[in-house]
Amino acid sequence: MTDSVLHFDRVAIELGGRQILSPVELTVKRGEFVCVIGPSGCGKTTLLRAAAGFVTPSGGSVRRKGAPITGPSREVAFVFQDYGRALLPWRTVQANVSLALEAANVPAAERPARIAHVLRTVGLQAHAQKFPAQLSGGMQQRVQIARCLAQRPDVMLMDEPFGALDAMTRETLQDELARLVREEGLTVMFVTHDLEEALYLGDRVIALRSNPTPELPSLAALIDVPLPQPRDQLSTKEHPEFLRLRRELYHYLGH
Amino acid sequence: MTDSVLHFDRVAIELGGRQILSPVELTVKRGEFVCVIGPSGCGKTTLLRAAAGFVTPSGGSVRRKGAPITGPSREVAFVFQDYGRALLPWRTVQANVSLALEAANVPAAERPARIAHVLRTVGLQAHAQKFPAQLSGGMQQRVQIARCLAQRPDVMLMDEPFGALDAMTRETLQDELARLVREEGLTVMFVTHDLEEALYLGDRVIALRSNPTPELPSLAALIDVPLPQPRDQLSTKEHPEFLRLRRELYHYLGH
Amino acid sequence: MKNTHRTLTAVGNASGSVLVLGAFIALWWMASTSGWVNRAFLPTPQATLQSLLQGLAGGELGAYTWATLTRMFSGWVLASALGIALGALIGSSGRAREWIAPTLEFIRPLPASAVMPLAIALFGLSGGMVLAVVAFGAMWPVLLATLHGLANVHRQLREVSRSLELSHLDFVLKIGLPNAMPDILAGMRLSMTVSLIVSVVGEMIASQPGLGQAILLAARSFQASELFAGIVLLGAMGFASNVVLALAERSLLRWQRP
Amino acid sequence: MKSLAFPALLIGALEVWARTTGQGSDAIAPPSAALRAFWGAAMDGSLFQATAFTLGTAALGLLIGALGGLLLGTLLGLSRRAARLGFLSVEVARPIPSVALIPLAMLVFGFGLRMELSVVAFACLWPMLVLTQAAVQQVEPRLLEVSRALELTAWQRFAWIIGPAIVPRLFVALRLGVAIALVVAVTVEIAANPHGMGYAMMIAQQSLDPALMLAWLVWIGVVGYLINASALALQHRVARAMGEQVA
Amino acid sequence: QSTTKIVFGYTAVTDFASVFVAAENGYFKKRALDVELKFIPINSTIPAAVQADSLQIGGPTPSVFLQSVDGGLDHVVVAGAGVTSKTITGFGLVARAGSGIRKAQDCVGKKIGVPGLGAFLHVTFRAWLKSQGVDYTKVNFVEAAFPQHGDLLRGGSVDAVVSADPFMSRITDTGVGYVASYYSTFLPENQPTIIHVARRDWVAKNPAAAKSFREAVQEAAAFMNQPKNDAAVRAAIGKYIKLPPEVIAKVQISPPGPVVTEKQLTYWVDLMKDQGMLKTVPDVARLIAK
Ligand SMILES: Nc1ncnc2c1ncn2[C@@H]1O[C@H](COP(=O)(O)OP(=O)(O)OP(=O)(O)O)[C@@H](O)[C@H]1O
Ligand SMILES: Nc1ncnc2c1ncn2[C@@H]1O[C@H](COP(=O)(O)OP(=O)(O)OP(=O)(O)O)[C@@H](O)[C@H]1O
Ligand SMILES: [Mg+2]
Ligand SMILES: [Mg+2]
Repeated sequence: MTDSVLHFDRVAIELGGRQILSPVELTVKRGEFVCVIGPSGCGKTTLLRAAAGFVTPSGGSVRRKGAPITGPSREVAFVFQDYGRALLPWRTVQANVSLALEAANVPAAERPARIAHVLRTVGLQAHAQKFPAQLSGGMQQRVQIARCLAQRPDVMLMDEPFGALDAMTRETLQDELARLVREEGLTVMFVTHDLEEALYLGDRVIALRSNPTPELPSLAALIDVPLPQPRDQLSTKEHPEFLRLRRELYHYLGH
Repeated sequence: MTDSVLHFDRVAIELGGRQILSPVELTVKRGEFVCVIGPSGCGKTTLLRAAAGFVTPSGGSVRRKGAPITGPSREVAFVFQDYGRALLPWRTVQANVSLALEAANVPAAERPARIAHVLRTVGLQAHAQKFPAQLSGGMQQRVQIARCLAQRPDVMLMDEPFGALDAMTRETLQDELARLVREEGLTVMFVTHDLEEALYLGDRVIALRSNPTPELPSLAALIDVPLPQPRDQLSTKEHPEFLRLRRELYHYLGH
Repeated sequence: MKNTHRTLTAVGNASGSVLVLGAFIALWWMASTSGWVNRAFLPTPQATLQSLLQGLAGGELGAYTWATLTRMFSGWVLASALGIALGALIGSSGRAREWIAPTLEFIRPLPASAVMPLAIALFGLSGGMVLAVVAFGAMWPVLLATLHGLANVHRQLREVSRSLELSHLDFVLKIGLPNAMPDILAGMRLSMTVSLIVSVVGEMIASQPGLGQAILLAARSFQASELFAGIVLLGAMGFASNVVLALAERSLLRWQRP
Repeated sequence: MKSLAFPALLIGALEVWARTTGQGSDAIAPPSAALRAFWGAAMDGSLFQATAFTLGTAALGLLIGALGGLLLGTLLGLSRRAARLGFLSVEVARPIPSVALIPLAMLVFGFGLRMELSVVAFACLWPMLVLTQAAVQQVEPRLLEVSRALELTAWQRFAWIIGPAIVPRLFVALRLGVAIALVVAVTVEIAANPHGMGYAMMIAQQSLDPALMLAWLVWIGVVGYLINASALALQHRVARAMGEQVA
Repeated sequence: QSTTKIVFGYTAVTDFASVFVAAENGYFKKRALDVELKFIPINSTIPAAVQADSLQIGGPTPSVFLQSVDGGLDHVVVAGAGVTSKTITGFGLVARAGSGIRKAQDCVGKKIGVPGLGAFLHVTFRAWLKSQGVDYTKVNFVEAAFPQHGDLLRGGSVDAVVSADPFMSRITDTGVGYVASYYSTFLPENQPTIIHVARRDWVAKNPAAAKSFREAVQEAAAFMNQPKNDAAVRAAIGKYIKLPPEVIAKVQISPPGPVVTEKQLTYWVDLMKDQGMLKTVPDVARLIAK
C-alpha cells in the first residue's frame, strides 16, 4: 500500500470520559477526496483532529504514509470549523496568509506573489490590507482557506470549509479545490453538511453516526461515488447516479 | 401601518470609510418571515446589525414599531454568525441559556423548566452540563439559538443560524422556527446562503448585492414567496412554484 | 468637513479632560485653604506653583528633573526588555520555569527600600546600582503580562501554529508575544510608572541627584510647597511619557477595534 | 529541587562574601547567622506579631485599592468618553510615588494602621486601574453585544459578562498588587510607621544586628512567595470552576 | 490627681539618656505622668508624628525642629536632652585609609557621606568647615545610613564619612578608615543636640504636664551628673536602645541639658540661616514653653 496517505487503524477516541468514536478503520489514498458527513456532534471534527495529530486516539492509531502520527505536520493543512478563531487578529489578511510561508521559510522575495495568487483564488485580492475584525464571516473563512493553500500541503483536512459561503462563491471554490486535487495530487478529507457538496466533490463519502455502540459503530456507511471526473456543477448534479446516491445518503442520515 | 414591526427608512451604512449598504427601503410586518441572501461580504450581517441597533446607519433610520431604534432591546433576539464567540465560555450550556432568563428577571423557580424546554427544542437536553469548549460547532450554534428562544422575543434576527448543522437537525429546527412564527406571531429576519432554505422558510426573500452604486443599489431583488403555509419538507420543496423561484434566485446571484 | 469635525471633538475631549483635572485641583485648593489639612503638609496650589516656578527659574529643579527623567527612561527600557525576555523564556520553556521562576517570585516582594542597603553594601553607591534596582523593580508588570499573554493563546491558534510546524521561537515571536501585546503594553504603562517611582526611591536612599532627593530634602525640611512642586513635576513627567506610550499603543493595537 | 538551585547558589555566595571581603560589615551578615537570628525572632513571638501587622495592613490596603481600581478601571474600560475625560487626571496622579505621600498621610492619620492603609491603598489603586481597564478593553466584543441585546443593567453586565471575562487578567493584577502592597507596607514601616516587619528591620539595623536584618529581609521574601503561591493556587481553582478556559 | 498619658518618641542615640533614666527611676510616675517611650527610626518623622498627635512629645534635633517650624508647624520646646561638649569624641570625620584627608582643606572636591543631608551631623560638619575657612559648597556630600559607612569606605564609593560611635570605632578597628578629625571638639560647648518638643496647643492645654516633664528630665540630669550612677545610666540606655552590651559599655554619653534657652536656639537659627536652610527668621522667644 505505497499510495496510502492516511490510514486509520481501528481508531477509537474518548473525550471527557465519553466514547466519541468507536473503532474506525479507513484508508485514504493519494489524490483521493473523502467527504465526511454525519449529524451534529457525532465526531466529524474529532476524526479530522485525530488525522491531523491534534488528539491522540485512546485506541488504535492513525498512520500517515505508513508512519504513525506523532503530531501535526506542515504537509497537512487544517481548515478549522471555527474560522474566527483560527486567524491572528493582529495580522492583516495578507500577513495571515504570509504566516504559512514564513513557517516554511519561503524567501521574503517570493512571498508577495504567492500571497497574491492564493488571495485571488479565494476572491479576496481587494481586501489584502484588512484586519480579520473588518471582514465578514465568509471572508474570514476564505482567508483561512487561502492560508492553507499557501502552505502547499500534501493533505488538506477541511472542517466545513465552505459553510459560511454563498452558493456562488462556494461553487467557485469547490471547482478550484477539485482542480487542485486532480492536478497536484492533493489528498483531501472534507467535512460537510451538504449532501450535494459531499457527492459533488467526493470520491468516497463516509457517514458517521452519533453515540456509537459495538453493534452500531461510528462508521455508519462508506459510499463510493463513481461519478466521472472532472465534474461539472450543472451536468454532474443532474447525473442519475448523483440523484440516486443523494437519496441513499439521505436515508442513512435518518430520514 | 400598525403592523409594521421593522421599517428600514432609506438605510445607508458606511464602515471603515466604504459604503457597505446603499439606501435600503424595506418594511417587515408582524409575523412575517424575511430571508436575506447575497454573496459573501455584501452586507447581510451589517443589515441585521442595523436592525438590532448595534450599528447606527450613516444615512436614514431603522424604526421598530414606529419608533426609531436607539439601541438593542430584549424584545429583539440576535443569533450571531460566529456562534463560538457569542457564548459565555465560563457558563455551562444551561447557564448560558439561563442568562436570557436572568436578564428578563424570570423567577429562579421558573427557569429550570423553561431551560429544559428550549434545550429539548434544539436537541441538547443531554448536554446541559457541558461547557461550550466541550461542544461541537453545531452544538454551540444550537445553544445560542436556545438562548434566543428562551428570551421569548418579538423579533428574531438570525445570521446564518443553521450554517453548521447537518441536514436533519437543520430541517427539524426549520420546522420548529416556522411553527413559532405561525403560532406566536414571531417576526424573523433570516440570513442564509441556502436558497432552498430561504424559499422554504421565507414569506419574502431579499437579495443583496456587493459594492452597491446609485444605479445598482444594495437591494438587488425582493421576491414574494407565495407558497402555501404550513410548509412541509417534502411537498413544498417539490412544489412547481418552489422550483421556479429557486431558478429565479439562482440567476439573481450571478449565474 | 469631516476633519474639522474630528478636530472639534478632539478639542472637546481635551478640554473635558482638562476640566476634570481642574475640578481635582479646585478640590485641592479648597482642602488647603480651608485648613482641613495643615498648610505645612498640604500647601495651596498657588504656593506650589510659585515654588515650581522659582525652582525652575533657578535651573536646579530642571537639572533634577532631567536626571530623574533619564534614569526613569533607561530603567524602563531595561525593565521592558528584561521583562519581555524573561517572561518569554519562562512562559515558553518548562525548564526555565523550573529553574528560575521560584527565585524570581521570591525576589519580587522585596521592597526596593529594603534591598537598596544590601545593594549599596555589595555594589557601592553609584548610579549604575540604582539603575539596576530600577530595572529590576519595574520589570514585574511586563514580565507577568508576558507570561499571561503566552499562557492564554487560544487553543485554536496554538493548533494553527502546530499544524504549520512553527518553531518554538517562531511561536513565541509570531503568536505568543503579539497575543500578549495588549497585556504587555498595559504592563509597560505600569512599568513606566513603577520605574519612575523606584527611581525616586532610589534617589532618596542611594543619594543620587534627582527629583527624589529634592523631594526627600523638601519633605525633611518641611517645605511642603517644594515637596508638592516636585510631585507636580513627577506627575507631569508621568503624564508626558504616558501620552507617548498611549499613542504608540493606539497604533500597535489598531487591530483590536478597527 | 531545581527551583532551589539559584537561591542556594546566591546564599552560598553571600555566605562566602560575608565571611571574607565583607567581614565587619554593618549591613550584611552571613546567612548562617541570619538563620540563627531568625530562630530567635520566631521564638520570642516578635516575628509573628510584626508579620501579622504588615500582612493585615497590606491585605486591607490592597482590598481598598483594588476595589477602587476595579470600579474605575471598568468604567474607563467600558466608556470611551470616561476614558478620555479621566485620562489626564489619572495619568497625572498615577506617577506620584506613594513614598512622597508618607509625610502627608503621617500628618493626617499619625502612626498606626490608617496611615499605612491609605498609602498602600493609593499605591495599589493605579496598577489595578490600568490592568482592569486593559482587561475590560479585551473582553470579546461579541459578548458585550450579547449583553446589550439582553438589555442587561450595568451591574448585571459587570457581574455576568465583564467580571468573569476579566478574571484571568485580574489574577495577574492581583499578583502584582499583592507584591506592591507588601512592598509599600514595608516601605512605609521603614520610613515612618513604627509597626510591622519594616519597623522590625529598622530596629535590627539600628541596633547593629545585620544578621537579624537579613533574616527579616529573607522572611519578607518568603512571605511574599507564599502569598503568591497561594494566589496561583486560587487562580487554578477558579479556572477549573470556570470550565478551564483559562490557562 | 489624674495621670496624664504621654507617648514620647526617641531615636537610637544616647542623648536621650535623661529621659530613659527618668522613666527607669520613676521620675515621671511620681509626677503623675504616664510616659510611654516609642522608638522612632528616623528623626525627621518626629515633628509630623507630634503634629498628628501620635506622639505628645518627641525629640527631634534642633535643625529638624527649626525646619518644621519654618514649614508652618506650631510646636514649642518643652525641655532639652543632650548638649555638645568638647569632651565628646563620639563622632567625627572618618576618612578612607589612603585617602590622605587630614584637615578641613583636604575635603574640597571629595565625596563625603553623611547620615542625613541637612541633619545634625551635616549641619555641624559644614559649620566646622566654614570655621576652618573652607567653602563647603565645594564638598560633595552624599547621604548614607550609619551601618553602610564601613562598606562604602571599603568599596571606595566615598572618600570619607561623618560618622558616630559605635560605627566609627568599628571602622577604625578594621583599618578601613581613620579618624581625620573629632571636629565636634571645635564646636562651641553646651549647644543642644536633641530637644523635646510638643504642640503649642497641647502645652496650653496641659501646662502642668509639660512642666512636670521638664522637672522629671531635670531630676534625671542631676542623677546622671553623679559619676557613681554611670552603670545605672548605661543600664537604662541599654533597655531602650537595643545595642550589643559591649557597645553600651563603651559608648560616650552626651551631657544632659534639660533646659533649653533662647540663646541656645539662636545659635542653631544662625547656623541654619547661614547655610540657607531657613526661609523665615523664627521668633525664638515664642518657641520655648515657659
Ligand atoms: N473537550 C471535550 N470534552 C468533552 N467532550 C467533547 C470535547 N470536545 C468535543 N466533545 C464532544 O465530542 C462530540 C463530537 O464533537 P465533534 O466536534 O467532533 O462533532 P462534529 O461531528 O464535528 O459536530 P458539528 O457538526 O456540530 O461540528 C460532541 O458530542 C462533543 O460534545
Ligand atoms: N468594522 C469594519 N470595518 C470596515 N469594514 C467592515 C467592518 N465590518 C465589516 N466590514 C465590511 O463590510 C462588508 C460587509 O460585511 P458583512 O459582515 O455585513 O457581510 P455579510 O454579507 O454578512 O457576509 P458573509 O456572508 O460572508 O457573512 C464586508 O466587505 C466587510 O469587509
Ligand atoms: Mg465539527
Ligand atoms: Mg455575515
